[in-house]
Amino acid sequence: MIESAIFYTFGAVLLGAGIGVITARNPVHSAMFLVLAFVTSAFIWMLLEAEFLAIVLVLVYVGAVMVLFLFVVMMLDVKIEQARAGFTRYAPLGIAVVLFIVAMLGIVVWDRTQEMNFLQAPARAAADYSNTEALGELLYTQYVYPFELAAVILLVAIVAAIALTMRRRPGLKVQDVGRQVVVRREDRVRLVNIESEKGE
Amino acid sequence: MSAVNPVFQTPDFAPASAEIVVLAMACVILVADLFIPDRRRWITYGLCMATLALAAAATAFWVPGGTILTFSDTFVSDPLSRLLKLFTYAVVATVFLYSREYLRARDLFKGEYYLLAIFATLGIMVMISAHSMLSLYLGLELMSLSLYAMVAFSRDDPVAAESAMKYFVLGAIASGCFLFGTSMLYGVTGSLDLGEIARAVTVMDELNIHLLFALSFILVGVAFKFGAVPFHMWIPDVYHGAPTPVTLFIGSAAKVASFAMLLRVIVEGLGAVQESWSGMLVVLSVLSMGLGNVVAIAQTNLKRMLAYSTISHVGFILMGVLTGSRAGVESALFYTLAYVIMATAAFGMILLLSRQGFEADELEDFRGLSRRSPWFAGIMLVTMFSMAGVPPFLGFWAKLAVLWAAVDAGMTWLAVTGVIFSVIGAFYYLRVIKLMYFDEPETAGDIVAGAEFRLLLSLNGLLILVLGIFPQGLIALCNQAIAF
Amino acid sequence: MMEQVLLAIVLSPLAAAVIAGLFGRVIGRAGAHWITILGVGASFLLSAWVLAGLLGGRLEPYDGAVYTWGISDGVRMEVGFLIDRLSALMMTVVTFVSLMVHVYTVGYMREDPGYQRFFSYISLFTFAMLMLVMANNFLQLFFGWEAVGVVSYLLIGFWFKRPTAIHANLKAFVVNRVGDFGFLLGIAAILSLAGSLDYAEVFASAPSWSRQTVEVLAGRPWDAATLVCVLLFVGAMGKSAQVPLHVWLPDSMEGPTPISALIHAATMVTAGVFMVARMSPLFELSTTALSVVLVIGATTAFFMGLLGLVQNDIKRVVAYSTLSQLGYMMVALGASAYAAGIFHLGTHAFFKALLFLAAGSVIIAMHHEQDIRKMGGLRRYMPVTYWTALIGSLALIGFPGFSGFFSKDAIIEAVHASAIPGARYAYLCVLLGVFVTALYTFRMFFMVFHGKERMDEHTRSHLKESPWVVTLPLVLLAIPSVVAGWMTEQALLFDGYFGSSIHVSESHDVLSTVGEHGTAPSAFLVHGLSGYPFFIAMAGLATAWLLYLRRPDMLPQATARLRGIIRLLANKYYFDDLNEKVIAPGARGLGKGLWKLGDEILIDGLVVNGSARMVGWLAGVVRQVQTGYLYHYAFAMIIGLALMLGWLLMKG
Amino acid sequence: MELSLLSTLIWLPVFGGLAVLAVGDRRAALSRWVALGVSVVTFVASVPLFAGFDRTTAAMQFVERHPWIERFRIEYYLGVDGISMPLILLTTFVTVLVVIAGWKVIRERPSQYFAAFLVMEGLMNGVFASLDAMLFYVFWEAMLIPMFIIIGVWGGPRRIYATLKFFLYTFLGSVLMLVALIYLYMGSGSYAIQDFYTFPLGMREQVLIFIAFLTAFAVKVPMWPVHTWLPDAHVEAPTGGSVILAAIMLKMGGYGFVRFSLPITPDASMSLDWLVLVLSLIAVVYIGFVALVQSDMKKLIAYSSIAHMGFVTLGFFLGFSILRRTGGLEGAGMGLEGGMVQMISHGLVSGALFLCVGVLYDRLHSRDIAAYGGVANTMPRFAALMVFFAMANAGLPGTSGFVGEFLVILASFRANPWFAFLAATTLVLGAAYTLWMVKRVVFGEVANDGVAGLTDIDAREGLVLGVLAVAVLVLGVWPAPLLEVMGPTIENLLDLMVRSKL
Amino acid sequence: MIGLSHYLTLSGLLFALAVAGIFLNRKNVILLLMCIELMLLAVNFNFVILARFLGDTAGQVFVFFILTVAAAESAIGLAILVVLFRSRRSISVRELDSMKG
Repeated sequence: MIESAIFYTFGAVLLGAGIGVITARNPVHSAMFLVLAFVTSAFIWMLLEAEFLAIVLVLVYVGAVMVLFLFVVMMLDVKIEQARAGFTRYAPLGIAVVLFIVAMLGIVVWDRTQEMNFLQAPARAAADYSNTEALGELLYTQYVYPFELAAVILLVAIVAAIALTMRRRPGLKVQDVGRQVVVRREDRVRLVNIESEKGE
Repeated sequence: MSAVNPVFQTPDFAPASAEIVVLAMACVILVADLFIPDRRRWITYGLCMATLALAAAATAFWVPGGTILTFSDTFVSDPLSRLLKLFTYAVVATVFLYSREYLRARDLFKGEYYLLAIFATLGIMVMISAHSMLSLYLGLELMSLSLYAMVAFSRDDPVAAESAMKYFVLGAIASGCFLFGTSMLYGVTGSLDLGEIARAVTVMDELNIHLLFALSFILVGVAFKFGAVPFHMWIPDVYHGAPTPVTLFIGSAAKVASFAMLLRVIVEGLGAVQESWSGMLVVLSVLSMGLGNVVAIAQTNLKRMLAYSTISHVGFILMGVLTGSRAGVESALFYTLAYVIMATAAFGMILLLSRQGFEADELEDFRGLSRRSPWFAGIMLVTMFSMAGVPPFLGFWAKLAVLWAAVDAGMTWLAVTGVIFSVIGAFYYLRVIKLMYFDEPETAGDIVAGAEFRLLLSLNGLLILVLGIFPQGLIALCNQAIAF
Repeated sequence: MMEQVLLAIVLSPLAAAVIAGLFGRVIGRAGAHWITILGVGASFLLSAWVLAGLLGGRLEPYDGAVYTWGISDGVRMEVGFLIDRLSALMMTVVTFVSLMVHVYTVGYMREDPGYQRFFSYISLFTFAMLMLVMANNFLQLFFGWEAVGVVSYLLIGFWFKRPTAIHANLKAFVVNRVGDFGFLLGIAAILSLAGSLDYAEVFASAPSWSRQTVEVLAGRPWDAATLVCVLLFVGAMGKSAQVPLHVWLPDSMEGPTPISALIHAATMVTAGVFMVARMSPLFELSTTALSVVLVIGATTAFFMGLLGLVQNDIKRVVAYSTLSQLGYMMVALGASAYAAGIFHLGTHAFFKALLFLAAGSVIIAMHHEQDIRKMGGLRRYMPVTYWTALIGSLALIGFPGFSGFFSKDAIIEAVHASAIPGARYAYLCVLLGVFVTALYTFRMFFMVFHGKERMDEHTRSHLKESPWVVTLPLVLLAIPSVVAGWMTEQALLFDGYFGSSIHVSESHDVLSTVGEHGTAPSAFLVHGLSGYPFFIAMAGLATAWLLYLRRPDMLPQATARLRGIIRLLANKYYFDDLNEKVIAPGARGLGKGLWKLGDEILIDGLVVNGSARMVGWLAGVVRQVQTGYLYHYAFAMIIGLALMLGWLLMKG
Repeated sequence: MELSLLSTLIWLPVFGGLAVLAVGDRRAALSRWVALGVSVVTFVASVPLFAGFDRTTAAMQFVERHPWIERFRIEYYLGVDGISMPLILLTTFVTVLVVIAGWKVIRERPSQYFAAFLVMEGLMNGVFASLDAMLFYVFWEAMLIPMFIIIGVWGGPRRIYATLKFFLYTFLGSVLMLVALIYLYMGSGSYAIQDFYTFPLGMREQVLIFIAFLTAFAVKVPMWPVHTWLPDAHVEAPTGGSVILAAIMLKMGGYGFVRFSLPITPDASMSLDWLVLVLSLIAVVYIGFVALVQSDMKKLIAYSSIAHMGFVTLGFFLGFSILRRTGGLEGAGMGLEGGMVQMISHGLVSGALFLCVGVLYDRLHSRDIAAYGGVANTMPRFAALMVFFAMANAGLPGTSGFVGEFLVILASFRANPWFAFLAATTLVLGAAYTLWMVKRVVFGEVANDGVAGLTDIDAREGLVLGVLAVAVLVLGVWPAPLLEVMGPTIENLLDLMVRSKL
Repeated sequence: MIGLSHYLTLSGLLFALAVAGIFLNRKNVILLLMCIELMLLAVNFNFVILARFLGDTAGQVFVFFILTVAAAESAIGLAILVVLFRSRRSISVRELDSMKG
């Protein structure tokens, strides 16, 4: 019962937050709705015995990624007043397609609920079960290769983000210590031969 | 939850030695590049080339033969992967060589570019060797993320940024769909391992709704990477907007990855439900051939035209794959390799003609090329005819192989559709030749390019011709690579 | 021996033609005429020798191949000779007339810059005509048939700067081609029926297939023999200028006069007659075909003669008379009096060549003035021409004793005796033709040689008899024009001269009927003097004398009465108008229509460029989908996904 | 591996062409001589093909067979029979003349010009010599490339439209054939053409394959209504291009019919022969009328080519009607032989006529009939040759133009008198359009100053035209050797044609 | 009892919402990135659900990696966004149409 209550409550909030994300006028609001969605998801994930992931979701997503988003939103100073300008014009078509997809989902859900429930959840894990430990064990044994790859991906993200965004403003005068150190005499001093004036 | 405590066993690293080499070298480059002044950037370039050479050596000599699974079955090394990897190294090396002067002229000759390219190459290698949905996905993202960044690499170019954005957003959607499908697949098969998935689907009902659901979402992801209609929309804009060397990379090396992805997931993983996906692929194939060939006619920008031509070629590759037969897959592989060789040459020509402050990517820029440089006009001629599928060039055999597979699978009508679209397609390739040979040059600008660039591009063009006359070697390679 | 002689006969004019044509500049004018005259002369002598040999029994008729042209599908196609009395006679006539014309040309063309070319052409013509005559198979017959047509084309257009000449030669060739069209079909029919192109084999097998039917139109079976013969006759109609394919012959007078004499009077135009005679074993198998020949011939004989009455160009008068005489020959063939036809062919060759050459002589004297209204009284200036022309004219109108008399009388009698359908009409035509012939012949004769001198002073002051190279052939031709009939009539018509080379079936054998009142020339003469034709001819002559010499004032009155008919005649029954205003523009119009509408608008415009435009248009439209907007791109992907899902769910 | 005769004939000109290309435009004179040398050597090398040909057998001769692409079982398989051998000779012969004809005329990029022709010669020889269907197809398509370049680079003002139309038209035609060939391979397990002959096929398959072949070959021949590329291509092509196009390339369509359509799909050919026959007859009559009204000399000759090629296809497909009508095959061989001879002859005659137009064009730069008149006055030698070729074009006995038409008409009468009737209209129409053109161009008074200033053909032009004239004459007077060479092959073909595959 | 279908429906709806957000949004590229995040969330949801129902931790491992990748993706996406904004002074989706056709 309690499970149902949690599921429906948080499920509703989740969907509401999702709708909020795509309809909010202000990107900051959207971001906040997204945060909400993540957090509610984390709750439901708890219900699904994915404690570690639930926490990671909050920590990584809400804590890092969404902050990044907000940071960029602020930095770019997007004009929010026009944010929804073209929405209505294409809305009917968009909604139609969404409805189509939802309808199909619906067919599957209603017509084939039995089929949908092709899996029965096993019994809940014992109290001493550590989701984190289980994940960790897998991660460092069976999934060591993907794990390394994930690291590379993060490296790529770092390299890419730096390569794309770090730049020297053309007019900015920066002190280059390295060059100062290796400077040679010839770079700085120019010996000029000035011809002496030759009488009148 | 998991009753068994997985015991960590040191995996067999030998099959993955090439990946390890590349990764290690990437780190070396990453660090070394910091200490290399801009004047000496060729060192980075050289290191990258060395990386590729080492990787090639690793793949050729250190990787044991046969089919080997390692890293808890997330990695596979088989003849196909070795062929594709070696091919990838060659292509990437060519890309590096072609793009060097272009980058230098535009102040893009930076370590980051090469680093990203090497990472992308690594991603491609991972995809080629993927034996799990997870490693496949990670490889895909490794490659894609690098490519997104590379497209935007020319930072002051608004067009490049725009195309990067489009590429990124659409790519993310495609990844999302792919993942969604993967999750469904995981649900129905209970595994991420491609081998187990393959085993699981064999015993499954052909019309298992969840499987089909999963299948269509996965197909979206694959079709997007490949650029099949209607998931092709990014291709023209990205090809057009990206710096030409990046376009070259996307158009060549990344195609190998797309093909590997298609092969690993659809053919190897879901081969048992071929009847379910071949129908979808037929639609994609016909749409791609049709739209690609038709819309290319209306293009004035060569990169854009080549983008549409890519779409049409993808249609042909899909035609081979969708038969599900060994011959079909083999022909698709052959077609992919052939296409990559041709695309490399075509984009190489654009790079050849581009100079400081001048992009030779408009069709008009090729006007009268046969006067300015008969030799390279000849190379371009060979490339264009090859792409159009005219013998005795490589492209013809690729088409032949695919058509053969289609006819073999009883889909003669599809073959007929394909050849008719290829006739329409011939028109725009001919237009390039027309510009080069039948029109007078407007600019008399000389071609500035280094000797090794000229040499390699010539070899590339000649390869199209030589492989056109003696394709048996490449065909035999493809035949050996597809072993199922 | 025989083969070498025959080869020499055909090849010597050919060699001469090649040498004169290709090396004309090297050998010069004299060289050209000497070599061709020698070539044709040799040919004539050998032909005469062959003829004499055949007559004397020294030589057997010859039928043999020279070489195999090709073997296709088991059908052997050869070049070979069939020499019997018929071909030997033709060879002799052809080479003789040709020789005369060669000699005559030396004088006639003296001033012309294309001298060597001309000799080359006429020598080539002789070769072609000999090939035609000597053929032993249809292939070679057709070769000769076309080759003479080509040389005639070249010769009519000899003066290629003249617009009229090149118009005439094109017309001649194309009209002839219409005939050849039928002829070739006839040959094709023969091959398909007989399986061979060899005369001997075809004739031998003819009775076996002639009763087969060929379904030309659905449900309308044709007798095989009739089909073959009618098709072959179409060829003869073209070459021998029978109505309605006669239109080219008058125009062909644009060529130099020797050509008119040689080709358009004596030899080529009689090829049709010769061919029908040669094909007698076939024609005898089909009464229908004979009727066609008869009726067409008779129509030509009379109606073309009428046209001669209103012509004022001296050569055209002779040309129409030629048409008319060709009609007579055809009538003879149609009546199965092949011998009479060939006989008339022979006599006609002499006197018509004579008349043409005489006309040429007059033309030379008149400084290339050809209008008889501007002549008159030439008798005084040109005695040789006058007398020879008189002989020719008398022969033409069939004055008793002259060569034309015997042949023409035999034809008229034969038609009279014939019983095949159309014979009655033919008889009427040929009788009326006699009158007409006499009238126009002597109209011309009187207007040229008698009466007032209507030429201008300058011309009159230069009038003189032509040189000997011109008059000699006249004289040489005049002799046979007088005596040929006497000498050969009995042999040719009644004594079975032709032997097996002409085949007449029992029921058609009209000549034996003709011969009932005597076969000797004298008997013929006696009979002729008492028959209608003689009186009719005399009436014509008298009318001419009356209208053009005695009472020229009556002429306007007469013409006024007959205004309608004269206009019809002056317009040549509107045949030329039909050709020039309906058929030719019609063909061009059809061509233009097919080209513009079919090729350019329908095929190229609609289908070819249309589909190209269609693709281009489609490209333009489809590329609009590529809006550049990210959300549209995403939308496309979603639609793709939705469709895939939908499709799968349908399946699932 | 010893390089045998057929390989030599293919690769010698190809590499010769590359050599000419290497010599380059800067050394134009040298490149000309090299080109001439290569073409002459190739021609000389092709003579043993005729001399050493066994005239008693229908089997392939001078056979070479090596595996090429094992995966697809494609072989490098060459050989000639009585059908292909004369066509190879024609190719090597005409190429020499084309090289000579372009000697002085081509100032623009001469080495590329000659190279293109030499390469094309090799490829054309390859088409005729291939016994492997895919090898055939490779040569068949590859040939389009040099031709595309030739028309596009050295062509007239509308060359781009013309050359694109030419390429796409023919490309469209042939890709369907490609599918058909693959299909056949699926069944027979080999690309050897002769294996296709014996491979049984159902009626529906045959019909589809037949239609695919028909599209390919009909475009190439070209047959009505897919002929419209030809006038454009001819008009815009440089003289040499027109000559090769008319003399050789059109022949490939005809060759395809006898090599592929008839023996591979005999039953479909039998049931669809009416289609080919009707189209052929339309070509003869319809195109005859269209040719009549052309004001451009090249266009006129191009249209006349279409009409003449109508005889080829007519002759090839007569056999079935004959069989139906008479119950036997007598006469069918004549139709086939007639078609073959017509191809050879048309190669010589139309080639010569295009050269004639080229001679005029080089002088006055116009192909318009109205721009000429009275050429005979200033160019008597040329006029004589042109009239001769015109006569040959009109099918005058004694010239090669006659032989084919004659045989085809003879054969067609057996099939149906009306076929013969329609076919024979060419006698009138052919004469009318050809001679009308001659009349307006060659005869008459000197029409204008341009014509007045014409100089007669020089020794080079005289040589080319003279050699052709001799060839036309020899073939017309004595076609027996040619017929003899074809005989056994044609008989064999007939046998294949009537052997049902169902 | 909450069955598999309930969970999957929830994640499916979330996915659909994300998709709808992508093509309904005309204005702001950042929003696109957020929708992508939402989409990945739906995917993760699926994996978590299925991992639970399969009793297999591999699904959760996958989620772990997706989260990692998503973070990297966001970083790169935002970097591109910054580049775009710098060169165009706008991040409006509507104005991203310099290439079309």
